[in-house]
Amino acid sequence: MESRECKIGVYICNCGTNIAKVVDCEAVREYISELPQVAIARTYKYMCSNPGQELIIQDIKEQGLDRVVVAACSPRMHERTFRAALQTAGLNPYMFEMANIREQCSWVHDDPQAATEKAKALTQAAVFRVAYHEALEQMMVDMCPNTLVIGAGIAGLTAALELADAGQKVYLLDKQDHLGGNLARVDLTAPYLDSARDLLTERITRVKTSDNIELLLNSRLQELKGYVGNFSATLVSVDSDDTEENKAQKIEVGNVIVCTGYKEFPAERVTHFGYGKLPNVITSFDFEKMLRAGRIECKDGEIPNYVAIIHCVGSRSPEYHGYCSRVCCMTALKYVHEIKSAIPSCYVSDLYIDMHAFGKGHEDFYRRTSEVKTMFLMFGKGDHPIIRSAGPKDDCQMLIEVNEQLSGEVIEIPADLVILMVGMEAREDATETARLVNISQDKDGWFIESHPKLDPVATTTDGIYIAGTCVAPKDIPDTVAQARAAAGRILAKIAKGKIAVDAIYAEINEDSCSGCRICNELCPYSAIEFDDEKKRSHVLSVMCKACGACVAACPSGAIKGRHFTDQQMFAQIEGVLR
Amino acid sequence: MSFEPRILGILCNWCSYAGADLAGTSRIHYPPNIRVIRVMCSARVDPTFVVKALVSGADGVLICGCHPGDCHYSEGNYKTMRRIPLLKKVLTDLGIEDERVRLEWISASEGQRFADIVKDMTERIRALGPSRISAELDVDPREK
Amino acid sequence: MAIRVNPKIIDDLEGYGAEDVQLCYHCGNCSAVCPHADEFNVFPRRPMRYLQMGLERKLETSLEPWLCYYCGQCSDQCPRGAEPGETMMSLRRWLISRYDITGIARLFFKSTKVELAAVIIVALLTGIFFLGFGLWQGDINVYDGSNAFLPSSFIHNFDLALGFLVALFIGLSAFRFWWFSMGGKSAVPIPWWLYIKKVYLLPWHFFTQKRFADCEKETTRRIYLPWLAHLGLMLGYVTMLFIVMVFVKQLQAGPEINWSVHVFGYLASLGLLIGAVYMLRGRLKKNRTQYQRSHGSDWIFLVLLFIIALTGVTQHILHRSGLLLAANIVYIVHLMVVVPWLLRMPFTKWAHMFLRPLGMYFSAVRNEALTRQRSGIETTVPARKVA
Amino acid sequence: MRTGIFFCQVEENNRLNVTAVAKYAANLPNVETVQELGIQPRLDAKDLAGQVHSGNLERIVIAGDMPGYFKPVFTKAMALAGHDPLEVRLASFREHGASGSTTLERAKAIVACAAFGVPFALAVEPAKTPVQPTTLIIGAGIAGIQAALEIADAGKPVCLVERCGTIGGHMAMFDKTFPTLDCSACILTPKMVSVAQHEMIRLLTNSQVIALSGSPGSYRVQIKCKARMVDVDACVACNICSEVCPVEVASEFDAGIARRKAVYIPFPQAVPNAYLVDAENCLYVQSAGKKCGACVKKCPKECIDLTQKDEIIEIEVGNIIIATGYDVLQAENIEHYGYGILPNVLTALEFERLTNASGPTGGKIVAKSLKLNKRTKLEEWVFDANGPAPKSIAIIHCVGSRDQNYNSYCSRVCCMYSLKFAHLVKEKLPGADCYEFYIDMRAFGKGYEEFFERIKHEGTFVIRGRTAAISELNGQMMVTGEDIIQDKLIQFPVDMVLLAVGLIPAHGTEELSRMLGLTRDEDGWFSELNYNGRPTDTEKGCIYVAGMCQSPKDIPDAVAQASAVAAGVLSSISSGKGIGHRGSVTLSEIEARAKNLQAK
Repeated sequence: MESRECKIGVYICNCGTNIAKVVDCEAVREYISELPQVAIARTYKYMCSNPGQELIIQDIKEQGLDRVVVAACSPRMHERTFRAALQTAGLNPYMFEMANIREQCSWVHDDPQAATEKAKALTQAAVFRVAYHEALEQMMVDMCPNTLVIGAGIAGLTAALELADAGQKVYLLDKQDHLGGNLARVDLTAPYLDSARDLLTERITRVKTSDNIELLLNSRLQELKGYVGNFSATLVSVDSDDTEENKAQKIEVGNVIVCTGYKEFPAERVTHFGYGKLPNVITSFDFEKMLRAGRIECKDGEIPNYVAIIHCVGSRSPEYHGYCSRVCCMTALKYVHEIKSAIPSCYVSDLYIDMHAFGKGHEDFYRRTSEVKTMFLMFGKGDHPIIRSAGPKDDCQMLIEVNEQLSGEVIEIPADLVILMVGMEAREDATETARLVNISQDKDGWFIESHPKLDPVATTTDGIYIAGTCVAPKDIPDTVAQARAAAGRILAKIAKGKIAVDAIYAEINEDSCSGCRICNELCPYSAIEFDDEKKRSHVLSVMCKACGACVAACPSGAIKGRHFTDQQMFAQIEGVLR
Repeated sequence: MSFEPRILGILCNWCSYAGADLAGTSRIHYPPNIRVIRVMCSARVDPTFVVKALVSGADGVLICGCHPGDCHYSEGNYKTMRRIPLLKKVLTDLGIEDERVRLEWISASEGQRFADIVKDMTERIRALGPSRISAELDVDPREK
Repeated sequence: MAIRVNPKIIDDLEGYGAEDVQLCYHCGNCSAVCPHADEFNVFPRRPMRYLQMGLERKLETSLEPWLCYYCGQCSDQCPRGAEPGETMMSLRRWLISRYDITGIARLFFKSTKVELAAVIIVALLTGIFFLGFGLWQGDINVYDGSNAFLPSSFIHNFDLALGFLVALFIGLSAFRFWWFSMGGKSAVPIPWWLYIKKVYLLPWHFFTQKRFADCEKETTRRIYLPWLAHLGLMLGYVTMLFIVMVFVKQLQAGPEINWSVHVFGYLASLGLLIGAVYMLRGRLKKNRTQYQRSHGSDWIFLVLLFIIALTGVTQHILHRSGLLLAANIVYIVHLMVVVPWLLRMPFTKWAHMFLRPLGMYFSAVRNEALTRQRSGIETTVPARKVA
Repeated sequence: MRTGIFFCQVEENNRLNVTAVAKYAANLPNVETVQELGIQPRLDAKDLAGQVHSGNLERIVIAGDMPGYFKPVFTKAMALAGHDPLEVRLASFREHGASGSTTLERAKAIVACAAFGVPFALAVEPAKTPVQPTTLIIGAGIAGIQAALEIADAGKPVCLVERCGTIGGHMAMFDKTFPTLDCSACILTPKMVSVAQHEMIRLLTNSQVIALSGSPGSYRVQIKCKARMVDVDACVACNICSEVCPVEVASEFDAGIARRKAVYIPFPQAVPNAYLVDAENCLYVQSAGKKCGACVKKCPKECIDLTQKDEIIEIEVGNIIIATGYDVLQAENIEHYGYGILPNVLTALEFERLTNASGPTGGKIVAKSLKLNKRTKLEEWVFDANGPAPKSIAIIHCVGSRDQNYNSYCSRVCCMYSLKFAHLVKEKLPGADCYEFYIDMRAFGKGYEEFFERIKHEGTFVIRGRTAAISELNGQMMVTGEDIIQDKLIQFPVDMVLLAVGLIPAHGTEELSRMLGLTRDEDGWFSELNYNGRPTDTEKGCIYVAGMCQSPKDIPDAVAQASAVAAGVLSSISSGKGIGHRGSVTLSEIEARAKNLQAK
């Protein structure tokens, strides 16, 4: 391998005796100091200590070192420390490499000779590698502080208010002509039976009176271009088609929060419930309407004596949706109370699979429901109750047959009114939304978060956030928390003003690129764009996370992974094996 | 002197390298035959790295990434999962024993597992003898 | 064929004391802690389930309530306060009224006031009758022998007549009990000889109440007191009933003490008094799980029993002390309590004395029939059942 | 609008004088009738409709702790009377926090707002106050870490206070996380390292908040930094001190199933990555310097100082985030499961450490075996990596949860972590039988139901029915329970029992709530300002709650809450204005604002 002109300083840490007990540090120093580019090699008791760092800084300044290697502990522990030292000395922090001779050498081997040999190899690899290091600079990209919030349900309203209260401009977009989304169809909330209307009215009033929020009702996103901090969104009226350019409105935003919510499962898909055929089989949303109107009654105006509530309609089922819709159990229990309040003499039966009363106050609410003598009946997953009309002799309109699990009996339940607890499913336009903002969907159509645990509101596309029931079914508190979380992420970015682009990312050499587009599909962050005119791909460095998948895959070797270049890797391999 | 194989370990930064570090902090001993380099993701492992290693005198190459589903970059390790077997196929055709290149998943809490794998691989390669490539190319770091 | 649920039953049972059964969410803890639940009789959860769903037929045919002595472990550990023990108690009350053909039991259980009124009316009628009869045919200052105020031969015949009436209704209830649980449409065919094979269990359970003692088996502290008190009360009662029915003449003769009869009388009185006091005290202090809630019928039962024992003993002492006028007056009071007590026997809690051993006997018969039916069939439970 | 106000209660509330509120309500403008209907009134829609009709009521206000319970009957009455059924307003004392010293005034304000038809939250907005830039975060579990990083990444200073010697909380103890089964350490430790290295985060481990004064936006906080006795910056975590330390105590990090020394590091990846001295168990400290001191002599960096004293520091902060997390219920309280008596009955956390690759057995699932303790000369039940592998394992759900004898609430995560345990057992011991005893399988989150299905396919037996008892018969553990679906009583031998113990608020929660003037719910968790609308805010201005300390929740929900709280903090800092105490708004202010809003 050709040698490069450089002056490398190598520092071998004894780490007290942690390294020195097994590794002969002096021997390593001697061996390394003979390498051609090494200008200076020292050992020291504790490199990470202040005197240790001072030693490096001094050498850089006095000896004119242009690259530094420290052989010590794991880079996961102190790489940052030493990079900072280089910076203090006026050297680019990336002109540094660490050799891990503690965690992966002295602590795991007991043969001093073999450990010393290995330490030599590891340090040599770092020396070889660092010779090819380049000075890298962190880029700062301007960021537009405005935010586009798509969907004006409880999540969208909350996120918009959070941002607006912090003094930031928000565009709140919704396809409907009013604010509130699905929650506007609900009367009371479980488990405390608070008023959903009060909750919404408060937010809507504040949104409407906020100077920072621009409402875009009856509108939809037509196109989103750009990248984090610099998106350009085209909005059109819902009833216009794509050709009507004149009605389009263009806005500049730095970030986008998608909170498009859910739609209810269409109950008519489950044929054995007879929804749409039997007049008194209704969905939970039909029932909410009755509640708001103060008329819980059958189609013929009769007050029902028997009401049956069936859980998991469309949810937890192999035929429809495998997942749990999370809120229906509590909503069903809420209905029990509401029915008992309006019609105290009514007998309510509740057919469930597992009672999901998991949140704060939920179990207590479930118990209260038992206290009012609800007949809870458990059926098996995949074993649906069947509804049929009752005969003339029966004192009820319908009969529900179900294989009841807790008694082990096949039973018949009288019902005048049947409420189907329809689950949540992804909106039909979710695929379109996902495509527009460049995020992905899981097999059920929900948007995929950047990390299901530690990053539940970000997506793999920087600048695009998701919140609420478009991610997965959830209740109001969880939705509100997510919406605020998404707003918080954006506020953090706005506070900084600029977006720092990590110095380590992939670059495509346009001259070598053949335009095969293999890399385009490979990138999990959609950071690689294809230029149709030039027939070449290029990396949006802002979005690149430097995993290097594209670098390894490029058949023409046109992609360079900064700080992990082929040259650097080869040098390191050579060094470590020599 | 008995044959001491040289094994190159290429470990992803987020799980496997942390796992190897954990073996260190837990003082779990394993043979010194492995030398580790770090990549951000196992998907960065270009087949030429492996070839380069074999040519440079490695008797075996161990590639480690996060367990499937755990990838820091969502699905980088799935790419590795597809890529390495293909490479191995080519290498086998070239007469390089299958066991010399190995792909393993090691999480940040599996220090013991890392040590076990290194032990096992060292033994296997020792039994296999020196790599033909390095023998034919006659590279030996000890004699410079 | 699907069974129709009846949401109204749970309301009905509330009158019998099953006030919290709707709280059960079926964790199965109660059945698992119950020392008497076995392979064939999984309770209290299952009967509670039938009750929640209003499966009347299932409840009528079930023997489980009779296997329970209400030790209270299930209620103590119930995570939701659904009171399985109390529910079983209420089911027994309900079953008694179901077995009873007259409908009186139902009236009594549903309303303590009605029962109390009935008791008072019968007591007054009894008092008037015996006072009139005594004054008409004897001397209120004479206790025994000829010219006695209440001649023992008359009392004897009266007792026998009363006994016959009671036995008739009890027998009817017992038959209906059998018909519901074992005969009729019962799904388990039972060979006749099994009834004979197991018949020894009837006296066994009746006289020992061994299973009550078993209730305490699995608790850390073995306390047999409730069982002893219950047994004492029951044995005292039965002995007394027997003496009164057969040896009333000897009992009433005096003034010297006829040890061969009286010693049993004394022991029985002691058993009655101690048992009644123990239970009354328990119910007042609510010192055990099973005494937490007392139904009206429980109070009437214990209070009347206590008065009977007390008046019986007082009357005896007065007689032996030669205070014959007082003895006769107390005798009337005694009879005023005894007659309604006996008459209401088949329609109240009292019936459990016969029905419980009967239930245990039936259960043993049915279990054996089921075992024979099932033998050779592998169970499909994941877990291995340990005998 | 002609308004009728009806007071109805679901349960008795002795703290509030309803009559006084009713008297006040009667004097509100347009109020036609005020009625106190008492507790659980029997309401008939037709009667009420008659009242609506006769009073020609255009609006009804139902006031009470949970007025929603009565709303449908009033709505029906309005509909029957031919009036607008939407004009039934709720004045919920519980929802809007009428408790504590301001109960009466608050209740009046709530009723007034409802009578005016204005959402209470709109009328009650407290005055904004200037905000100090620093944020105090109490508790450095995943919620605290997430909030700290988010605020610090925005360039705002954070002071992160943690009671233990390391950050990471419970999540650091876990092996895998459900339902994705990704390794907990892999995703958490990078965040922990970021915290340690972040220039905007001041990390105070081994520390506790002891006093608070000041007002929203400018709180003065006293923090007691317990003597660590090891110089954090100098320590290189070489373990030499620990090797010579003669004291052995149960390791908190290993949930007590392994032992640690008195000078120790909680776990290898601890942050800060430095040792600390447990003063309560250190011989030197306890003997006032007369005994031991071996570690001081041995430390090659001379960074141990056993004479170091606790220190109290005072800082000024603008916002406070509480993320104190949870503890697990003491399983020995539940007698019939034999925990503490039978050696192989383990709590969930213990199993979590047992199965963890960095745990005492290196992740091997073994049953405890009898070993001679050389020091005490007594035989002890310990985990030994070469111990016997259990052949059958029972996992019992809802231990101490959903049970009025212990915690009546659901702990929310147990079902899922129990399923995860079943998976780990099946993965590590393919031949072992695994039984899940559950009541309701609460697999409600994204991917959870699918995970449940997967566990069933892996061959784990799921049994609906709670185990009632664990007993020992001739040295063999037996579980007894009812299999409800199969209608069987079951009793069978097992080698190991895992108790999915419920969660309780972290110890010290009560103290902290008193110090900060926050209310807690009846189960002891911190109360949020509004269940639906403000799940992470509190009554106190600029004080927030995040994660488990508010109620049990899983990692994604805790993280979302932490980020939400960060949003509130950042919003207040960037606008320079924080929200004041809600309790500081007076009744007349609320009335005036409600009137004003109504006019609009």
